[in-house]
Amino acid sequence: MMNLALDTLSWILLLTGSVFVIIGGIGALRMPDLYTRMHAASVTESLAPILILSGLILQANFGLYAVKLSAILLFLLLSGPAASNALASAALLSGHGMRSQDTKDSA
Amino acid sequence: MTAVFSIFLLCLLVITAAAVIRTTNLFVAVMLMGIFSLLIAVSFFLLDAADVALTEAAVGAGISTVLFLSALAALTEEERKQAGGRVTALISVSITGLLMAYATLHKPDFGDPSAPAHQHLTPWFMQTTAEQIDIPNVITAILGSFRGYDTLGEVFVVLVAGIGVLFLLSSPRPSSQDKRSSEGLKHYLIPRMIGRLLIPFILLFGLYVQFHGEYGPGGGFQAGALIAASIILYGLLEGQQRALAVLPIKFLRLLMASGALLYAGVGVVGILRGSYFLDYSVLAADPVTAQQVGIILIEAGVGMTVTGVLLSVYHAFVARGKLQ
Amino acid sequence: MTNVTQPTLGRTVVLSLILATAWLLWSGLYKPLLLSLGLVSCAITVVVIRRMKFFDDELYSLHFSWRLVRFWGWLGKEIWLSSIEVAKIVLHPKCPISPRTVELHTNADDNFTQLLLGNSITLTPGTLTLDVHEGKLTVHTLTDAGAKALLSGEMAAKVNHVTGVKACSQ
Amino acid sequence: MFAVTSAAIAITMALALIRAINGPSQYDRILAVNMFGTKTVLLLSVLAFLMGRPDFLDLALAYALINFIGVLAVLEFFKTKATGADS
Repeated sequence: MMNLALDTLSWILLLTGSVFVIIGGIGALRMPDLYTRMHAASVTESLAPILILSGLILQANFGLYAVKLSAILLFLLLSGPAASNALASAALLSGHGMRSQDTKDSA
Repeated sequence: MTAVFSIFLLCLLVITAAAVIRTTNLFVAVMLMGIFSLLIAVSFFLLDAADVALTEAAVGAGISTVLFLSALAALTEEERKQAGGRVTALISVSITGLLMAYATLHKPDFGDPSAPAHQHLTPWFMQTTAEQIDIPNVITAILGSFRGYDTLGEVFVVLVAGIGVLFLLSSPRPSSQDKRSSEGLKHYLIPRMIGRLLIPFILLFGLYVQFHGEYGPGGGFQAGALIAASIILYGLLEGQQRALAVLPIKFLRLLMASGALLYAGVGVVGILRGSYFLDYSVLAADPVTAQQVGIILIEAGVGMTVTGVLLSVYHAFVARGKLQ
Repeated sequence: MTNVTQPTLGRTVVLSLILATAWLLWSGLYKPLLLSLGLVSCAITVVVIRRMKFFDDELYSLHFSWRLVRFWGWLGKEIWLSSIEVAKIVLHPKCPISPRTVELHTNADDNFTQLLLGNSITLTPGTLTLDVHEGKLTVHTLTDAGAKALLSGEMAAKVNHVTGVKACSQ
Repeated sequence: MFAVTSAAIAITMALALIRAINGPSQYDRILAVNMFGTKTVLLLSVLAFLMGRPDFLDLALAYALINFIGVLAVLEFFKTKATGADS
C-alpha cells in the first residue's frame, strides 16, 4: 500500500517533470531573443530537475543512492542559476542588445 | 529499449559532427564540441562503459572547453579558407572510411554471446579477478594489473605529450606577464561565490573517484581530470597567478614526473622481490592484498601524472593566450 | 557557525566535518582501508582549500539556519507557480511576452544576501538576474506582471528575513 | 516510466541541439550547451535507474559538479576579448 502510494507519487513527479522539460525545450526554440529564451530554458533548469530527481529519490528507497541524487539536485540548483548569471553577464559585457521595446525601471 | 536511445543519440552525434565541420566560426565549433562530448559520454554510458564515460565527462565538460577557448583567445575566430588539396583529402578519407567499414563487417554482432571475446577472455578475466584480486570492478583489475604494461604506456604517453606541449608553448617567456595578469572574475559575485562553494566538493569528489576505482567507475585518469578541473575553476575565478600560488609550476612538474616514476617504481619493486615487472602479488605477504595495494599505488601514480600534466598545460595555454 | 575570534580554525573544522560527511555518504563502503583513504582525501582537500586562502575572507562564510529551509519551501512553491506561467506563455500561439528590465536595491555589504536573492530570482522562471553589483541587482523579466511582483519586494523581504538583514532600502 | 522520462529529456536535447546549430548569436549557442549539460545530468540519472545500475550515478554527479566550468570559461573568454580590444 505504502509502496504503491510512493510509486504513484514518483510516477506523477517524473511525468510532470518530463512535460516541463519538453515545454522548456520548445520555449528555447520559440522565444524571440536571447534573454527570453533564457527564461524558457530556466524552466528546464529549476523545476524539471526538482521534479525528476525527486521522483527518482522516491524510487531509491531512501538509501545512499537517494543521498547521491539529492547531492546532484543540490549542485544543479546551485550552479544552474550561477551559470545563467555568468552567461547573461557575458552577453551584457559585449553589449548584446535586448529587444527595442524594453523599458528600464528603477525601484 | 536502450538500443533506441543509443540510435537516437548517435543520430544527434552525427548531426553535431556535421555542424562542427560546416561552421567556419571556431567559437561555434568549440561550443558544438562541448555538445558532442556530452552526447558521446551518454552513448558510452548506454554501452555500459561507465569508466570511459566518466573520463569523457571529466575531460570534456570542463577542461577541453577551457583549453580550446584559451587557444582561441590567441587566434582569430574565423577559420581561414583552405587553398586547395581538398579533393585529395576527400578521396583518402573516403578510402580509409570504406576500409574501416569493410573491416567491421567481419566483426561479431553487437552483444553477440558467441563472439570470441565472450568465449574465453571475458570468463577468464571475471574468474581470475575474483580469485586473485578480489575487487568488484573488473575493468580496473584488467587495466591496473592484467594489462598493467598498457596502462604504464598510456601514462608515459600522457607525460610525453604534456612535455611536448610545454616545449611548444612556453618557450618565449612573456615579459609583460605580470602586468597583464588576469584578475579572474572578481566582479561577478554570484559565479564567484558558487564556484568557491563547489571547489572543495569537486576536489573531494576527484579524490573519491581516485580511490573508488576498485569498486565503481573511476580511477586515476578520471580523478586527475577532476582534480585539475577544481584548480582550473579556481584559476578562472581568482586569476591564474593565484592558482599558481596554490600549486606552483615546479610542484606540478614534480607531480607529473613522480606519478610516472611511482608507477614504474612499483613494477621495479616486483622485480626486486623476485618476480616479474609489474607483478604486484609479491608486494605483500598475502597475494590478494598485494594486488590491491599495487593497484591503489599505480592508480595514484596515474592520478598524479594526469593532474600535473593537465594543470601545466592549462597554465601554458593561459600564459600564451594573453601574449597577443 | 563562524567564530569571531578564530574564524580560520572554526571554518576549517566546519569544512572538514562537511567533507567527511560527504565522503561517508558518497562512498557507502565502510572498510578500514577506504575510511583511512577518505581521511587522507579530506586532509588533502582542506590543505588545498587553506592554500587557496578561502578561510581568510568574508566571502566564504555562508550562514545556515532553519529559516533557510522554510525559505526553500516557499521558493519551491514560487518556482512551481511561475513555471506554469512561463509554460502557458510558451504554449500560447502568440507568445504574449512583455520583457522588461528592472533594478532592485538591497543591503550592499552582505554578499550572502545578494547571492541568495540573485540566485532565487534566477531560479524562478520568468525572472533572470543579469548583474549584481554592490547591492544593485539588474533583473530581466519576461512579463510586466513578473516585474511588478518583483518590485513589490516580497522575495527581497523573505531573503532579508532568512539572512537577518534589517532594512532594505527600496 | 523511466523510459518516458528519458525520451522526453532526449527530445529536449534534440531541441537544444537545433538551437545550438541555428544560433543566431554566440550566446544562444552557449545557452544551448548549458541546457544540454543539465539535460545530460538528468538523462544519466534516469538512465542509471532504467538500466538498473544506480552505482553509475557518480557520472551524473561529476557533470553536476563541473558543468559550470565551461560557462565560466566563456565569460572569462569574452572578458579577455573586451579588455584586449581596449588596450
